[in-house]
Amino acid sequence: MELLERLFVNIAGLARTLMAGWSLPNSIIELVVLILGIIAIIGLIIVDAIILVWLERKIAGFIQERPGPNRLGPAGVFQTIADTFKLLGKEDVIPRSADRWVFRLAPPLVFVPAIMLYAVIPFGKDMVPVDLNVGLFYCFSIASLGTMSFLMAGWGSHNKYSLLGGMRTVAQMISYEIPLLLSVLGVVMIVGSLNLSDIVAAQKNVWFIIIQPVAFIIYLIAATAELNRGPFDLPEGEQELVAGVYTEFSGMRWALFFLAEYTNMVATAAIAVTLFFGGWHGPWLPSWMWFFLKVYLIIFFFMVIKWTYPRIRVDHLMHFGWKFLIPLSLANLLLTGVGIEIYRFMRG
Amino acid sequence: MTQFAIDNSWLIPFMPALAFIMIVFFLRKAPQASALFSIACIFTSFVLALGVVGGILANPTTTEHSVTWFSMPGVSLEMGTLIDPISGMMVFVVTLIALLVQIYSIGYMENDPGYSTYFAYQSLFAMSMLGLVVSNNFLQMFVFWELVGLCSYLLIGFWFYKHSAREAAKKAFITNRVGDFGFLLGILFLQILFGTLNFTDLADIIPTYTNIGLLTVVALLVFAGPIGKSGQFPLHVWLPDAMEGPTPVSALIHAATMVVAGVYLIARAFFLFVAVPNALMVIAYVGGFTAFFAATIAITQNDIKRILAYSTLSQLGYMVMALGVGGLTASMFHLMTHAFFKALLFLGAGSVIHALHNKQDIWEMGGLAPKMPVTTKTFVIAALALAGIFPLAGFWSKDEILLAALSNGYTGLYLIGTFVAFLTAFYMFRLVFVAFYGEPNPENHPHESPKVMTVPLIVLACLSVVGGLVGMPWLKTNFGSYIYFGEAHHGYSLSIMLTSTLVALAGIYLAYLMYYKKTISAEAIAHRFQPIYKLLYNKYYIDEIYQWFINRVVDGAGRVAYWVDLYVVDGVVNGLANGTKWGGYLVRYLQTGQTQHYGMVLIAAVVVIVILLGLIDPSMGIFAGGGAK
Amino acid sequence: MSVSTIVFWIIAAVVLGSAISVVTAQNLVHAALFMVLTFFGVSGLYVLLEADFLAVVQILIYVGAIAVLIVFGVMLTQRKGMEETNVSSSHKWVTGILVTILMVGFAYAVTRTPWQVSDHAAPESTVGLIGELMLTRFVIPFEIVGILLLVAVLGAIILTKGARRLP
Amino acid sequence: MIITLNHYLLLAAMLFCIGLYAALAKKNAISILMGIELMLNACIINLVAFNRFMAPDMVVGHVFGIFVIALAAAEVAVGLALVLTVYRDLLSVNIDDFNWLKW
Repeated sequence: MELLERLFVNIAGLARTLMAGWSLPNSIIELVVLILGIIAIIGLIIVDAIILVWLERKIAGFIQERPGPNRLGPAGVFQTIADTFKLLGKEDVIPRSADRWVFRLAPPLVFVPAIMLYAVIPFGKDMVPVDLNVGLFYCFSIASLGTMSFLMAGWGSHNKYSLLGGMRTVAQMISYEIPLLLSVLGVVMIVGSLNLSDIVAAQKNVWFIIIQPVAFIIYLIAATAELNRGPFDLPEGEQELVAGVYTEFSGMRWALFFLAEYTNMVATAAIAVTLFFGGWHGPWLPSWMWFFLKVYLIIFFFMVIKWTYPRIRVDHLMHFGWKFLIPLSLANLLLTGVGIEIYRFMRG
Repeated sequence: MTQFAIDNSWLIPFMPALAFIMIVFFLRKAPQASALFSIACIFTSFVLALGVVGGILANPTTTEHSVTWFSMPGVSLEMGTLIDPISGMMVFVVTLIALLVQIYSIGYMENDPGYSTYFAYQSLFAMSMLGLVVSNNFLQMFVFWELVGLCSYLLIGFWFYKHSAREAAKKAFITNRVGDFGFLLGILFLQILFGTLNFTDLADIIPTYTNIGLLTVVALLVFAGPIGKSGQFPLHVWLPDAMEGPTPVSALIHAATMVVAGVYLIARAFFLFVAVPNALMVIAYVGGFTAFFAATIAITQNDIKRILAYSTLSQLGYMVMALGVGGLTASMFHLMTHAFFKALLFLGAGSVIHALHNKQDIWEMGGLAPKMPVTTKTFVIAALALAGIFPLAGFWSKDEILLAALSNGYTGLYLIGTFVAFLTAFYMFRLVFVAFYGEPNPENHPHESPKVMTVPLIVLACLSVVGGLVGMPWLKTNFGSYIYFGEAHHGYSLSIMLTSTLVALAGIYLAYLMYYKKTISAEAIAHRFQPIYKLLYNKYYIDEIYQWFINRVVDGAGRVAYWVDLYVVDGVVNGLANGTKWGGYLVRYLQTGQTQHYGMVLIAAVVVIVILLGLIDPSMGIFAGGGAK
Repeated sequence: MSVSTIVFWIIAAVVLGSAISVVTAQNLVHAALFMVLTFFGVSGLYVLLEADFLAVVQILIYVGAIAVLIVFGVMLTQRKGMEETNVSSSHKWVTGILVTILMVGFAYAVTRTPWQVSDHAAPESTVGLIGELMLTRFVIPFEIVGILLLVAVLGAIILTKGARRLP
Repeated sequence: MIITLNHYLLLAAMLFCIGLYAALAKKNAISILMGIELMLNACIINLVAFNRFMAPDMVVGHVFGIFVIALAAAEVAVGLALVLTVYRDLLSVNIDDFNWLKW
């Protein structure tokens, strides 16, 4: 058990000692370890995405009372891999009137911030790639970068559906970023730190979902909207906009968008776990296992929501965000402040 | 209690101020409540005033409290209260009369649409008058002086829907401006010459001041205030017209209190006038002339309130004359007694007018005595008091004035005063006989006024009877032991008393013969002295002279100024404007409307300035400042 | 040549290059995107200056909000093609000369001034310090900035939506 | 070679001048707004650089940087709203057409 617990930490330590044996300078050792970590994370993301796509299709099938993918491998587990190869082999089409550079840059620029999110998440005990003291804030600022990329994708395609989809994405993401941030502030107020490791450490005894249930619900709704998923997937609403920003993208470029969505979903779930579910805290199992267990639970929840709820209308979406979620999160913030004061007063 | 009242004398004006604020902001919609609140407040002030009087009688000293209002280098102004026997007496008189008049007003102003407003004004007036009385310096006094002027304006024009009321209010205000302007100039002179406006300080400084010529000018400028406010010749014209206001207002403001503010001011600043004998002489003669002048007009008037108004002018002339001849005690004493019986006369007149539904011509009255017994009795008492019949209030105070005039060597003024006493008795009893005992007018259905109006009359009648006794020269500590300038004196002269009583009785008898017995025909006398009668009846044509002056001289000057303004001033202004316009035509080509051009000019200017600054001190330039720690 | 020095030069090149591209790019959308790159570079400068919080704020607000707003504005105000949408005025040469002179002046001023440089180390974490300063010493400016933002947002809404006339 | 305060200041000055050029010489109103943003960024660089090199213990420069960022946000919101409003009337964002102030 101890071995499992320290598995990744020990691997990193091993790499360090190995390189120290080659008498490399310290900064380069750290750089190499960081690069190794990044590679590990990207690998993790890709594997994750493959599993998640399969899972999503299975869940969708289950909810719609059909088997879902079931031909390749047991219960269709290899279906996604086959799909990946199909996408890699497809022709790369760029529309003639598209703004070439913007069109080409958009998919990677959606994907890169999604990966960057993982840099500060504590996956397990002593398993945080970069222990940034403004970690939480960093997460949200990186997440907000996605807006720009979607706008670029919508604009670069030179297609009215794409542009409309892009604009909707941006409007939705900017609107829901505010309740997202405000809901998280309650936790920050209690912990008194923006460092994600500190936040996890503060939940050693009690998870913040118990102290901040309203904040968690707001976070979940706003995060779903940020991901353009579930009932909030208007930007790509097929019935209205063909496929929104994704209309003109094909092959690997489209796959990157897809990958980014799943990467973002995992990251969002990971932050939710870190903030509200005690991060990697848990008995018996190794910490990173607990972490992934919780993350998958939340992802499962996201998927169930997506396939059970109908799409919301665009004006309702905006009204809900501005007129309900923001006031609610502000009220939550106020209550949290009052609660903290009362707690301090009681403790003297 | 007494000590509390003296130490907190600011409360006395504060209570009516509170009433004013409460009525204006909260009680406008509740007429009865505003009346009651106003009366309650003035009653509180009255109680405090009683406390003050009690304290003064026990220990006649001066109590002064002041705070700094604001101070600048060179000028320091203060606000404060000054309680001494004079102001104590005034506070008592003002609160008493105001209280009675307000009670009376409940009946008199009944059903008037401006009931609340009326009581608000009454409270404002009481506040201003009391503030004036307790002031300890000229500036504060001037502020309240102007405030009472404002209240007078508001109350004269209370029935502003009447054209004559509006005109009268304007006339009062404008006429007072003339006097107040002089007063303000006098105050400024005092501040410049002595650096303080405090009465006590000035009383110490002024006797040592040697430039008598300048001081005379100052004293006469200050005297301009009383000329306007106390209706002395030639600024008396507003007071008879002020009778357009409600009668209780006439009683309170234009007979008993506000108009004596001028007399009070002279008394307050008596140290100033005593220092310059010439000014004192001017005051004496102005007062004496006014007394005579107004009394002669009063003989011929037909409007009940106008007769009383001219009588007021005449009595004010008496008071001013008394001051002028150096009789501060006499003047203050007459002020007090006059307040009682003149307020009573006006309230009685108001009762009559109320009963006759706003009829004011005495010839249309007649035969009121049996119908209105209380009003008639109190009115006759007041008339006797005014005429100076022993032992009523007016007798004592008038005798004291005459004594002061004679003993200080003003024989001429003494003779005038005695003659005026005769005229006073005559016109008062002309009024009494015509209005109360004349032929009843069949149009009238007079009835006695309600209790709320008659009770104040009775109270004032009692005061008119006994009010003079406090000044009996035989008393060991009489009025003069408290209020005096220099030292108290207890002189009296039986011959003067007898003369004045006989003269008054003669006046009454003449009126009796002319208007009751009709053995002497008034018409015949009027016909025989036609020019004099017309002159008197038209008030010496003073109003017409003023009108001519304004029409011809002021308007003519105005026309000249208008021409200058039109062609010279406007020419210069238009020329400048045209020049600017043509300049603008040229310069507007610089204004392209392009913000960027403006921005460029801005940046270019910055660049030039930076380069210039660098050139001025090229060794280090402006760039050395960056190293600040 | 330490790592941070190299990083500084790279970032400086990125910032200046993209800033110049903002001015020279013919397509307004490209200009706006270059501006985003500039903002990124500036954020990198903040990291170098050990102002991590400010760097994150820079990205969150400038890239996440201001740049998006500007791109939105571009997209809402362009009807035809995007070529030649970012042209300079006729007075660009005058402006160029003026700006060059100003730059020379700045350079002169900066190099001539003897700065009193302190050798203290920057604090480990700035967030707490910033928060404390904002709510103590600079609480009034903080409130005023809040009011200003509110007013600006209201003003922007009223300007674009149009104020409803009172009956 | 050590990076000193002067490097940052000169970099900021250059950025400022580029922004100033954009603000003064561009025809498109939105370009002008972008130029202003560049200038504001240059200012913040200055603030932070001064803070880092001259008084690193206090974070006053950071605080003011945040204030400037907030100001920039307000400025862009109002500025864009103005541009859009004008655009609705004129169907143009060319600053040369904005000459209502002209006589």
